[in-house]
Amino acid sequence: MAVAAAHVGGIADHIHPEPQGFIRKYIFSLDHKIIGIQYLVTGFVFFVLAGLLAEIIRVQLMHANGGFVSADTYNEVYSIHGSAMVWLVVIPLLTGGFGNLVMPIMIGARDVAFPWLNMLSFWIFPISGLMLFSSFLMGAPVAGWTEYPPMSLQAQGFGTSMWALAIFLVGVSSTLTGMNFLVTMLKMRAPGMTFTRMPLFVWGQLATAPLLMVATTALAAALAALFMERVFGVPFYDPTKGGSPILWQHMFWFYSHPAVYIMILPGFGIISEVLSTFSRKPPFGYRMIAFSSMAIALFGFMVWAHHMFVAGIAPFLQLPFMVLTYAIAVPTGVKIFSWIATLWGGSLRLTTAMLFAIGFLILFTLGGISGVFLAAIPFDMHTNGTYFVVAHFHYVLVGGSLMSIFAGMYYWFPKMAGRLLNEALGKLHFWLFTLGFNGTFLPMHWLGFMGMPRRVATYDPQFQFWNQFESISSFVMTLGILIFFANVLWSIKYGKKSGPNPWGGRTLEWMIASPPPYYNFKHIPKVFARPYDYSQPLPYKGLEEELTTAKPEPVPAGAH
Amino acid sequence: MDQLAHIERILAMAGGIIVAVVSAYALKNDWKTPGLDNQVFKVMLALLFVGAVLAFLAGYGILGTFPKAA
Amino acid sequence: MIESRRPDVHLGRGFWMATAIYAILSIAAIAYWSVTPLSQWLPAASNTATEIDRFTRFLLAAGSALFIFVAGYVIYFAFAFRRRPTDPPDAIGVQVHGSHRLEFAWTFGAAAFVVLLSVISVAIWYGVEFQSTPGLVVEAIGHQWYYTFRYPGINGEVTQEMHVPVDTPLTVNVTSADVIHSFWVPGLRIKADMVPGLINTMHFVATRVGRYPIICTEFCGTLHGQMNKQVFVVDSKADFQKWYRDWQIKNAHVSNALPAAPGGGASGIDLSKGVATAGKALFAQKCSACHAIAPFEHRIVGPGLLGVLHDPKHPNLVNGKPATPADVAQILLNGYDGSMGHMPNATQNGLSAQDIANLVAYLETLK
Amino acid sequence: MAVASLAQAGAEFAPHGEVDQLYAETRDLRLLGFLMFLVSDVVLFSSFIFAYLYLRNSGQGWPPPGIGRPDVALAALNSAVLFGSGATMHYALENWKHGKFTRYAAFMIATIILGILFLSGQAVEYTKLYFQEHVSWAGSGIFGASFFTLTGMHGFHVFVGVWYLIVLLLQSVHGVYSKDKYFGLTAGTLYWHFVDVIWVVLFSIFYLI
Repeated sequence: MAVAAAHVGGIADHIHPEPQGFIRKYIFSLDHKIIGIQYLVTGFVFFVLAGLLAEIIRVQLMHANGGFVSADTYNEVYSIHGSAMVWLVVIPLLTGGFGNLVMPIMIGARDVAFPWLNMLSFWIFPISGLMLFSSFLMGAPVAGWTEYPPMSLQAQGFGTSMWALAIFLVGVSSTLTGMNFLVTMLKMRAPGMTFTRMPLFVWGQLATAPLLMVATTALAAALAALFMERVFGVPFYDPTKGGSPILWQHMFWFYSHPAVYIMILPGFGIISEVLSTFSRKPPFGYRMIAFSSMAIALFGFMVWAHHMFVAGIAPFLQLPFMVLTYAIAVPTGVKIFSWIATLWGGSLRLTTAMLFAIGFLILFTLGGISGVFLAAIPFDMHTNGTYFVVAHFHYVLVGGSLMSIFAGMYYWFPKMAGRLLNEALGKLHFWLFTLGFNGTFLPMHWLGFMGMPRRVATYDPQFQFWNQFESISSFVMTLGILIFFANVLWSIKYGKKSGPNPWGGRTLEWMIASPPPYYNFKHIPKVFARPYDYSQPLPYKGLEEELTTAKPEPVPAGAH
Repeated sequence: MDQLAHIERILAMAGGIIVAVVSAYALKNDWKTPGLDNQVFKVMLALLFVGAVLAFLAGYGILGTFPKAA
Repeated sequence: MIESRRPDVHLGRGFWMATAIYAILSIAAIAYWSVTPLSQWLPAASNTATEIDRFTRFLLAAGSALFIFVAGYVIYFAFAFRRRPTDPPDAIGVQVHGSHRLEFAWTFGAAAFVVLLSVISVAIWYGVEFQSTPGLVVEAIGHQWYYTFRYPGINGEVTQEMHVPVDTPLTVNVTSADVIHSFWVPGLRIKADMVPGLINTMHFVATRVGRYPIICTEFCGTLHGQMNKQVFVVDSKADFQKWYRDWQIKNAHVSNALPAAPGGGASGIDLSKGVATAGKALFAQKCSACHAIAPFEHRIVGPGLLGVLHDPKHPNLVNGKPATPADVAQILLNGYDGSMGHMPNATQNGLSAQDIANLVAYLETLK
Repeated sequence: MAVASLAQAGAEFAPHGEVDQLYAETRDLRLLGFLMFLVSDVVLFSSFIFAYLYLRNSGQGWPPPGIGRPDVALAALNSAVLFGSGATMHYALENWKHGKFTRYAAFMIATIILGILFLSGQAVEYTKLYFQEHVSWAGSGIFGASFFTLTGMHGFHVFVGVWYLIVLLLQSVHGVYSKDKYFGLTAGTLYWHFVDVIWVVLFSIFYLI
């Protein structure tokens, strides 16, 4: 109890001595900024691994009858690629990574509500990641990241069970993060930081946290059942024992559809921040942007069965799912329009972060449109399970989430390293990545429409030309990403010193030194307006001493 | 076996009544208490009451079907 | 106080020019999609296909128009409002926080479009989903990694190609013998997942004679990628009759091997091997709890089974199928659920393929 | 001795100052956090309940052939026991709030005993099912799967809860909590009520419908 009390200093404005020693400072740290960096580093390590798997896939598809790896290996490769990218890269980077790094500072808190829990949920994450990749050693899962039974029951070896364990664990980690963030954002905002004064990135996290908490737990149940069935033979999904394969699809998608919003809502937040900062304009229609995030999060729970239109659910059950899915296009469209209007009349600094944000607007719109296509049952009847679907979700996840992750990296790197990422390399990264990405995934739209199914190690020779085109483009994309990593590694040491506020941002994280001190704030600031009005002075009080050498307040008596 | 089932059912009914009364009484006492935790407690007590009633009805034999023996 | 750019909120000439250009481009795109048949890239050989193509072209038209405007404005704004080197270093944008009129307009516009889209897609969906007349009923069964087909009046299973007559209402029931497969004929825009223990149904009319590959789109194991070799052949009515007769002759002596039970519990039942005496014993032990050896009307749980295969008053079984040994075996295998109640399937009753054959043989002796 | 320990716990508590402002804020956070934990636990149960209902309605009839209905008499009694423990738990906390330590301890112990009774009742039911009706977790189709998984999960929660309450009792005896600082007890009560309420649902869906 005393421990917990000691570490929720955020609202009870008091300070503890900074931990000394490498281990306590950087390994088992309780500091949300360090934990955020830990998430980012780990996430990008897994990103490299999963990216290599992606390149194996593309090399295999250079030729219509494959030949680079065996069909079984290929199935393992894309299954782990999908699982890792979703659960070990995008979700941790956007929530655990950027959420931890800046969200508490943005609401004027000294840390998240439960730092110990935060540390725990981080340390679960790399362990589950290692478990997932270790499944290669024991016959990795082959049925894709969705692992539909009976296929996943048929799979030999312990690999699939290990997959279930790993995803279960990473789910626990997300759930804990979700609770932690939700409590933090509800209870630990600085005085005057009302909900409608919160930065839009915080709104993104606020919409995401409940999804992390609720949806992920539902997935945990499905995974537990799969594990029990595989290991103890308890029948849930096996039709020969009275189970139902469709049951898994319901339980899985009840999580995994909200999961796609977990993977994009924080990204929306990043884009809102970046666009506003670099066009020196308030986000157009702050309220609409904020509330549409909540609307999307809410609708996200009511549309899962649109993944199952051809799986055999009753026709009149399909209708509401189709219409509700269309309905999600409204808040999403509102966001896009608001962002475009934010650009209008701005004074745009076309930095790398801004380029990624602008690229996001275009690519994510394309992904959104193809999403509406797939939501339409008649169109889905034809393209379900084809490369059209692959194209769609890569436009949303790479063109959407990953673009926003890169934007966030270029934008907030000063808050990690105190230095800027190199802009020239950054622009090169942007152009190579964007060109390569479109070359890789645009042709998949018509490939899918013309009859190329997904998850195939060999395919009809008539599609070979476009597949080779895609593979070569994917190498360009990879080159861009390698340049990004080179840029990061170089800039950590030799990058230009950023100073506290290199971009002229107005949210709280830019008001303190970069990298921020252990306590974020010497005094918790008072907030009396939204941060975004660039023609007005900053709406904060009590930050005068932040960039001076003044010592923070002592620990009040009896805090321990 | 049959005897045992009867005893069980009688005890269930008794317990059901007691718990129902007690939880209703507790709910009445706490009705005005403020605070998040107390609000939750009230909901829980209400559900507890429902559960007790169910237990009683089940014991009485109105709800639930018994093996043919009983 | 930061020096602010003069907030000129009126839209400049450049904006209207850009808008005009995008409008023209969108109209061009819409025009293009409304006159371009998708069948030039992928044959449209069924009534479903023409419907879905019409819908797809609508989606493509609307989608391209929307995309042209979004991408166009993004690029135009990014170019037009970039900070010029001549601007002061702390130049800021026009400080507009929003416009209720505009926000309402596009929210409402988006909502209106969604309503329109819903109406259109429901209409198309209804036409595709509910094509009433059953017509020719064919059954397709997915296996790792091939398809087999069952036709009324052809013993056993048809392998290799699936033939159907042109311009004839078709009902295709699909299921699976092992894992989830999918039955996709791109040329006809028809698809249904083949789920073990579940039967999915497609209604359509094939409209163009030709050969169209059948492709599996649900991952089903090692050779999933190879599960695109079999062909869906649309024949002229005459050719179909010929093909049909050939198979009838070819399979005349094939015992009516049944589709596997859900998950392949008991497949390949050979009714010719049934032993009536063994069936009698088995009946007393497994069936007599629910079925009497008495006329149909004498029910315990299920109907009485005296003369189940020779009862002129009841030519059909409880599942509506004609009372043939094969269909009785079918019920024994897959169980029954319906107006007459519930009968567990062979797996739940612990009936082997041979048991079923024996029981059928016994039931045939009841006159 | 117990009373003395409470008195000394009360003595530790100073009416005003940093600590208590800090405690109040801390308590808010932890209360909210604990409720979030319960919420996600509810979701976990609901997902399995959804699975059970889905399988139950997948058209094989219920209970599946060869399996009799579970014994409602014993279950009803068992439920009455568990709900009773909920009531006693409630009064345990009430008495603590009013500083009546001895009554608090009595109700606590009653709760723990009732919890153990419930567990033994469930053990009896399991053995009956297994040895008399030959219903097992993996061997009896979807009935065994859903029944034993859900009731087992709940039983596990009760088991944990019993230990949780024992720890809380010992803590309170050693004066960890004072008349005004007893969040641990609040959390324990919340958890225990949660276990009861889940059982209300499980009881109705397994035995009554």
